[in-house]
Amino acid sequence: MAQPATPLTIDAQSAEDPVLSHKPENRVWKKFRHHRSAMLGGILVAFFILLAVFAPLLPIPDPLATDWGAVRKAPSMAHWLGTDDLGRDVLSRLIWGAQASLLAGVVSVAIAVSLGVPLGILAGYFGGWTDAVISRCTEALLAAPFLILAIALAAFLGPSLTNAMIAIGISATPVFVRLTRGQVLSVAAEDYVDSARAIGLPTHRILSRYIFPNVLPPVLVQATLTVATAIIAEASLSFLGLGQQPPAPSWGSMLNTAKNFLTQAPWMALWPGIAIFLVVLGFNLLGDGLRDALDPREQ
Amino acid sequence: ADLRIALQSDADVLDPDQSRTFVGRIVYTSMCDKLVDITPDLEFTPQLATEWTFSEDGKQLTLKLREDVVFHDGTPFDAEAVAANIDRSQNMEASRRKSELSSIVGTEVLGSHEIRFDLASADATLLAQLADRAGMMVSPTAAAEAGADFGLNPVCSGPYKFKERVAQDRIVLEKFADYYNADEFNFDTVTYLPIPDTTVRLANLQSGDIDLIERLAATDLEQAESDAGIQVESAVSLGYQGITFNVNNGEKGDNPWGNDKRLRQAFSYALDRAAINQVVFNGAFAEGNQSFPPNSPWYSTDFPVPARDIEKAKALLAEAGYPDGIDLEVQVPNTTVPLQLMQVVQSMVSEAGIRVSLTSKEFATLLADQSAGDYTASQIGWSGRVDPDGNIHQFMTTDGGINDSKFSNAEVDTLLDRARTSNDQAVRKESYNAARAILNDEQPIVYVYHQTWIWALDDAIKGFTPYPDGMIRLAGVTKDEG
Amino acid sequence: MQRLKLVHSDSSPNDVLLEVSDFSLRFKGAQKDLISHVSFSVKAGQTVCIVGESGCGKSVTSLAMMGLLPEGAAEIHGGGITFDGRHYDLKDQKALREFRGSRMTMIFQEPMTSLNPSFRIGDQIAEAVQCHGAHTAEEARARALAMLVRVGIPAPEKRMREYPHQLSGGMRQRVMIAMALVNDPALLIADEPTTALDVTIQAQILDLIRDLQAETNMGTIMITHDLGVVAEIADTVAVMYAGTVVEAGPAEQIFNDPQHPYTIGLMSSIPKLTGPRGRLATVPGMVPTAENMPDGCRFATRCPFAQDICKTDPKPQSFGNGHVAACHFAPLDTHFEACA
Amino acid sequence: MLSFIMRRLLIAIPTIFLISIFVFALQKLLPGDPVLAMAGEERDPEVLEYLREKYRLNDPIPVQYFTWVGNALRGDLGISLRTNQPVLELIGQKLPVTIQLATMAMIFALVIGIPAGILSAVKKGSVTDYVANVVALSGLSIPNFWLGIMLILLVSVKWQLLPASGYVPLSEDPIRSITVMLMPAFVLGTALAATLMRHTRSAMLGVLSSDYVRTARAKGLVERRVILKHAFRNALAPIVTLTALLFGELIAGAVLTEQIFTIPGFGKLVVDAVFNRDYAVVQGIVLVTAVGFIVMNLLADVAYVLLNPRLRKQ
Amino acid sequence: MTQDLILQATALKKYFETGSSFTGKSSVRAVDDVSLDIARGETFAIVGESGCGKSTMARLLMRLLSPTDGQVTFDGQDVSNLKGKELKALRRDMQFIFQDPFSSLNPRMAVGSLVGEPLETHFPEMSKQQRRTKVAELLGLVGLRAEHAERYPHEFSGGQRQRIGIARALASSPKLIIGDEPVSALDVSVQAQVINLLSDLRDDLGLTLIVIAHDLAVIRHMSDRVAVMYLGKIVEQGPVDTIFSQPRHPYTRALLSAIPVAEHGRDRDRITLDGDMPSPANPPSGCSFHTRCPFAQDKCKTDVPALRDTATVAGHTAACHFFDDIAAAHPDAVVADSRPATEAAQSRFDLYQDAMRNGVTPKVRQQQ
Ligand SMILES: Nc1ncnc2c1ncn2[C@@H]1O[C@H](COP(=O)(O)OP(=O)(O)OP(=O)(O)O)[C@@H](O)[C@H]1O
Ligand SMILES: Nc1ncnc2c1ncn2[C@@H]1O[C@H](COP(=O)(O)OP(=O)(O)OP(=O)(O)O)[C@@H](O)[C@H]1O
Ligand SMILES: [Mg+2]
Ligand SMILES: [Mg+2]
Ligand code: NI
Repeated sequence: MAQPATPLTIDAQSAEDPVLSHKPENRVWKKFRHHRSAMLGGILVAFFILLAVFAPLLPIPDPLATDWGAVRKAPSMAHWLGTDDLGRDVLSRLIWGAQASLLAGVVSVAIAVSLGVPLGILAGYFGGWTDAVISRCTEALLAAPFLILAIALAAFLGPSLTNAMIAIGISATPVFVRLTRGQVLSVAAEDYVDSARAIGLPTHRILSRYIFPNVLPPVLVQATLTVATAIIAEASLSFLGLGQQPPAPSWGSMLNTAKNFLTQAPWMALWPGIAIFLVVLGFNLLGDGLRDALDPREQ
Repeated sequence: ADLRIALQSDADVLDPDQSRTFVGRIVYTSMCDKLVDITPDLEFTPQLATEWTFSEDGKQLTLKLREDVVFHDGTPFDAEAVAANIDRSQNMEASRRKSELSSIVGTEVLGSHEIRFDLASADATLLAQLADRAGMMVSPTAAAEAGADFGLNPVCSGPYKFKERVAQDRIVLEKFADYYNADEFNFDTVTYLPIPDTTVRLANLQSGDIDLIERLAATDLEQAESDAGIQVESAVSLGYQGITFNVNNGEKGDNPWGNDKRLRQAFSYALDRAAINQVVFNGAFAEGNQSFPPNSPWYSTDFPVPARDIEKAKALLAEAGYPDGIDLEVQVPNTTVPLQLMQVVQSMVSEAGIRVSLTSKEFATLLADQSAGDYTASQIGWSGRVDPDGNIHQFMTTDGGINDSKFSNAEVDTLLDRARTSNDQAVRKESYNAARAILNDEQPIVYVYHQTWIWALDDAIKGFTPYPDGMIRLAGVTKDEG
Repeated sequence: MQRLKLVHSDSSPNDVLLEVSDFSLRFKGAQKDLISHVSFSVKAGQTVCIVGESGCGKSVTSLAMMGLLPEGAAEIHGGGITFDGRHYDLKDQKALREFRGSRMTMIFQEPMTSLNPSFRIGDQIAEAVQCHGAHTAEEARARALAMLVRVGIPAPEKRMREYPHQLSGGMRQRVMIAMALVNDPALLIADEPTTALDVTIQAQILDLIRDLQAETNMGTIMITHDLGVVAEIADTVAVMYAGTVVEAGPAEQIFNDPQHPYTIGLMSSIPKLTGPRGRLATVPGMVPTAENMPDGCRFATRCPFAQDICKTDPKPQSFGNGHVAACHFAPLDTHFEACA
Repeated sequence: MLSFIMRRLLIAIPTIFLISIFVFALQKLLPGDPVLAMAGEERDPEVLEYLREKYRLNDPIPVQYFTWVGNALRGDLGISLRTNQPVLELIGQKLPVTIQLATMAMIFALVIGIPAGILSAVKKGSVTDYVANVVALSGLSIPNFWLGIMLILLVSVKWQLLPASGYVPLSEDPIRSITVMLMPAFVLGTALAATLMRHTRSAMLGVLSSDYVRTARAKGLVERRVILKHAFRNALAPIVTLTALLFGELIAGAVLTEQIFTIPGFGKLVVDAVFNRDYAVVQGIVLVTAVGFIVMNLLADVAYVLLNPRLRKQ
Repeated sequence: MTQDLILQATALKKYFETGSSFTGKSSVRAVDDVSLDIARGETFAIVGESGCGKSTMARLLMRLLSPTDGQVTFDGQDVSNLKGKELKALRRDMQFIFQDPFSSLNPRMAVGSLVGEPLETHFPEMSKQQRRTKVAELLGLVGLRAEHAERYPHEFSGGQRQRIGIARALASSPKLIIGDEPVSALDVSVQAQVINLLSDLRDDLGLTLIVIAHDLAVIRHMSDRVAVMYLGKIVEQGPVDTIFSQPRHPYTRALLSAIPVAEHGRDRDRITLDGDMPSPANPPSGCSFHTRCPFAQDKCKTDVPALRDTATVAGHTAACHFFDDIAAAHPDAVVADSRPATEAAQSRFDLYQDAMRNGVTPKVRQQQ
């Protein structure tokens, strides 16, 4: 049994097929590119990313410049989207706030996914003690109030946007663990997982190539949804001293401030709300596109 | 009929000796009578005590008490009860009133309704304390029975008695039929509901779910005034808001801002207090630069609210060695108004070259950091006391309990102590003015504004009187039905 | 193009149960038709067997008859079906639903994935009964049970309460069969219904189908690779290759007088039960994919007899009794001779 | 199955311990002095010391913890530092409110989210699908406070249809109790509905192309039954997971919504408790929410097994 | 046996727990005390009634299921506690073709990766390009095209999927392949191609095969020895020709008699089995076949027959109390001889073979 196996060599009718010489085009990518809503989502997300990146180059007023004479002014030619409670230009703050908000949204989701999905897979696939430990820890994390977690993190990691993202990421992790675990349970019972074992795939390959792709759809959905929650959560963290500190803008904190002026200055809530909606829409469309592209059955 | 009052937050424990929140005092106003009360002009007026006299040396205070008063549990109110209450406030372990009554060294029941307090030294603040929680009389029988749990079912002698409480939901009082002045009170029950969000508070008033709200946001004034169904009342508060600098509190006190008063002066000059008031409070609040609001008799007219002077601020900075400006980190409570305020301040002082960075903290952290001296500057205020001493002594004297900047100046200590122990208004006033001269130079606290209490009421409510202490007194208040 | 039509000469149009005419289909994105101009018909009480190369489109065709191809995956052009004397457009799901499951039922090729993993098999069968009305839940279960007995599932009452994953491959297949037969359909499409069954049960199932044909005059389309089964039950046989019917006719003639080279190749590959066990004959080469499908005769790329003319569509030639073959050279022996 | 549940309930005990240690430690790590927060503006040093003694804050942290555990085991969860009310009583007051709100919100979420998700999966790519998605995502992006205040302004202030606030216990006046909760439940429900809708859609898309759905169609089932029974049932796993988690989260409290509609639920309580460093209250609530999450997760796990017979052998 | 054994199973048992906690537990005896000895290089076939435990048996041998009792040794090693490297080596040397081709293929992987995967795992030194070539070659071996590598399992027909499974099993150059109905969904020509391929591999590389199949003609063509299973047990085992010509167990006889023959209009003497098929959850006492056996006697109801040697050839065993009596009473062959094809058919078969070998000779000039 120790002797090395030699690959089987039997000449077949078709080894010289032209198909072999050209590199197979990546079907997923191709499908993705041709996916209508994915492209729309991509454009939306790209638009906001560009805004965030090029904010300093755009001919817009200083987002921090206050104007005592133009406090809470409705949209006008001078201020397209109006001004806020301190007379700052809302459009400019929206654009400058894109960076913090997108980062908060994307990075914290990335943290949650990269923690939650592997843990969920381990728990679901191995069961037993692994599952018990991971699941109980998840429950502990779930039960601990977000606020306490956030304040503690703020105190120990110090106030920064990165730490806010970590806090949001950690608190969003349990959902991914649970979601993944639940999905793994049913996927692991499939025949094709047995077939992978029969082939002798090492466990990590089974996890990464058989289990992971098949648990991905709900994870994708949850991830794209969590972007919204994370953007909004960033604001509550900045209030706790984590995250973007005033006066630097972020959409969440713009919304938070707007809360007090809903009746007098509705636009203050409207624009950041729309921005968050569009970004979330963009990510969700992208997610749908990815989901469809990854599902070979989808036309 | 039921009167529904929306408060900004939920009260804490309902025991006058243990409680500490502002909203708690609002509830007590209808539930627990005090020995003395105040008028809207801050004059003392009889409540449970009909008369009071200080001895010549100010070391004895004799009170004559009402004779027609019973507590909600039927216990009669008399001099013994007062003595028991003073004892409770001073000696119950959980009491938060100890320092307020620390000048009383003994009580002497002179008759069934007459009592004398013996003081260690003259105490000008005592009457003011008796006009607040320290002067609230609780039923001695109930208090003895309940001990520290008294707050779960408080028994006082006010016009309304405690009915029920659901934490964070409501506190219900019902009319106390045996109240000596029961006719003046026109509601069967009074319900206090905590509604933290100002917009929602107003909306509840507009929808008719609530009859009266306290602390309407200044920015909502216009809207409330334009609503025909709503009336607005206001009174400038006794408190102040400002920025406390760490002058000498621990290691962090050793910083340019703590060491060089010129920087703090520059900071003050860089502020446009009127603009702040306009931007953040729609002009509804009062600008300020002292521990008392400008309309207070204790306000020192020698130092009027300064106009903004950027040049002077810059000059001071340059003089202090910072011609290119200087950084300053300010901690701010994480609520809307302070954040708004500080962003305006930040923007204003930046024109003078002061680069402020803000750190918002939730209040408990902020407080802990502040008292531990772990800060450079902190945006914080004081809710105010009837007696001027309450607004200044504990902050500015070397051993002051709340002196978080650890400002220490022997002369100020002497002046403020003198003001505290004199019953002569003129002496007191003079002392405060003299202290102000020093403090205005030192600026350990840069005062910015004085809040205005704004109440919004349903049009049907009649007879409401605004008080500078922010309390809601229900005597004579009625509601038109229909 | 070739239009092979498979109808018995003696058939009167009245008892034709299903008629497929000129059915073509291509998958989205493909350049060429996968199924090209397929026509055939089934009479009541008759069994039509479809045999052919694996991957030639048998399952796709039968799924299309039922309107069960994944939506949007394939586009159907031409043709339509006439079933029960009524014409149906295969794109009209609503119309197809009229007979699906009651008058026309299907046994799917993949018994594992075709059973709902989360329902007990008894419920799955009973549901098929109940959804066509007329039966109470009780009756439906009784019928389901009776059907499970007929397909030879041991301990059927117990099995009714089991889930698909608890059954062996053959049992699942029998559950599928039971589900398809439980409503006494007028037409049964059976896609390799007995592949997972051992020969004794296979025989039992074939008997069952025959019985039902006798009882209810059911027509049957049977797709199978087992030419033994074909020999046993087929009335007519259609041989498919690469999406076309290359030869069709009465079973006897197909077995005893095969005409199309593909049919001949197929028959010579059958392993024998007796006699010497040499190397098996095969049809060498591979079916072209839909993209590289040659013009003309689709078998030409693998046909040892192919000539230039095969690049044109062969005209179907008739050999009596409805036996037709689409080959330019049929019958072969008149065009070619063996080497000396 | 019963033994599985029993086993899980047994594990719940150490889990709750773990959680209580975790939260306790976390609280102790928080900056801010509870006593300072409680002493009031005056911060009388004598009072501070008294409070420290009384709440044993001078003890070493493990001692504090075990004191708490000891009392908790005897059914005494301590008293609120802020209001002196026993924590158990506080929980008793809030729990029914929270559960009522959570249940109503969940009903809204399920009733809106799941059908919408199914519909948009079935009609994938159609206008219905797009509209459903846009509505769902706006439901998710609209902050609760905005929706809440707008609803109050419209429904209560302008149209005077529903009361803006004023919680009434279910036992006191069921109709009014439900009426008052309608708006907050709706506000909470919309965001959850969006989540459920998106997950339902995705799961349904995965299932709709499966062979057994084809079989169901082949049986002649009406499309509705194919989708609702055969497809939906197999798409339920992620929906169940989420419903359980979301319900748990609802029990842990929905601060903003509770605040806007002045509903005395856990959310407000826990936030105030955290801000005031009211340890006993936080611990008590965490205990309850932990039990909530454990039970919900257990239910979800049971549901997996019920939904997927292949998991039953374990 | 003194042969070089590659795989050995001793007293294998597998009982499945069924039923919920509400209805009470019961167990299905899917495999009940089965022992097998497989010699290197031989082809061993397992036939038997559907549901008799063949797939379970195969999964046990593959260690995809763990046995309730008994053990499996591969190349002298007990497979049940192999781990890590050794397990991987076992997985390389022993491959499985699943009965259900579709559910055993990961729907999210293209066929190229599915087939390339064993290569990647077991021959990590292969370059990507080599692997692609190899995959194309493997696909070609089973009659699929190289361009199929980019497609996904759902885009294939049943037979094509089955061939993907075969290609996949061949990829790691195993020493032993267990095929659970590996050719059941293939048309006869492709089936012939695969059978030829497997026999080439056996001849060239010494591949050992265990096949489970229902098509007895296929079994006869492929295998050296056959085991007949009934209700979780082996009831007869022996060289393939002997089993076909001299079946001893009544079940084997019934099985052979039921084979459909691809000849039109042929009648068969099918031995029909009456009686309810017993359930493995509740197997009958004594000989488990007695409920349906046309020759059953009282003894069969009580005594469990053991596998014992028959008088035919060495290695032919059967588990029946009375097989000698039965054989004596029914001496005629169960499997009928094939009839010769009709003249027309036969001439065309010959012509076809000839054309394949030598090319064609048109008789007449082609007309346009
Ligand atoms: N979704 C799809 N997309 C593209 N091609 C497909 C799809 N489904 C099937 N095909 C192709 O259609 C052809 C016909 O498939 P079908 O399943 O009808 O074959 P079949 O005749 O039933 O074969 P078998 O006997 O192997 O089951 C096959 O070549 C297959 O590759
Ligand atoms: N997971 C399981 N749980 C319960 N019973 C099972 C399970 N798997 C198989 N069985 C039972 O074990 C017995 C043997 O099944 P197995 O799949 O081995 O049969 P088989 O011989 O392969 O049949 P077929 O030829 O039909 O595929 C059957 O009665 C089946 O119902
Ligand atoms: Mg097929
Ligand atoms: Mg099997
Ligand atoms: Ni054509």
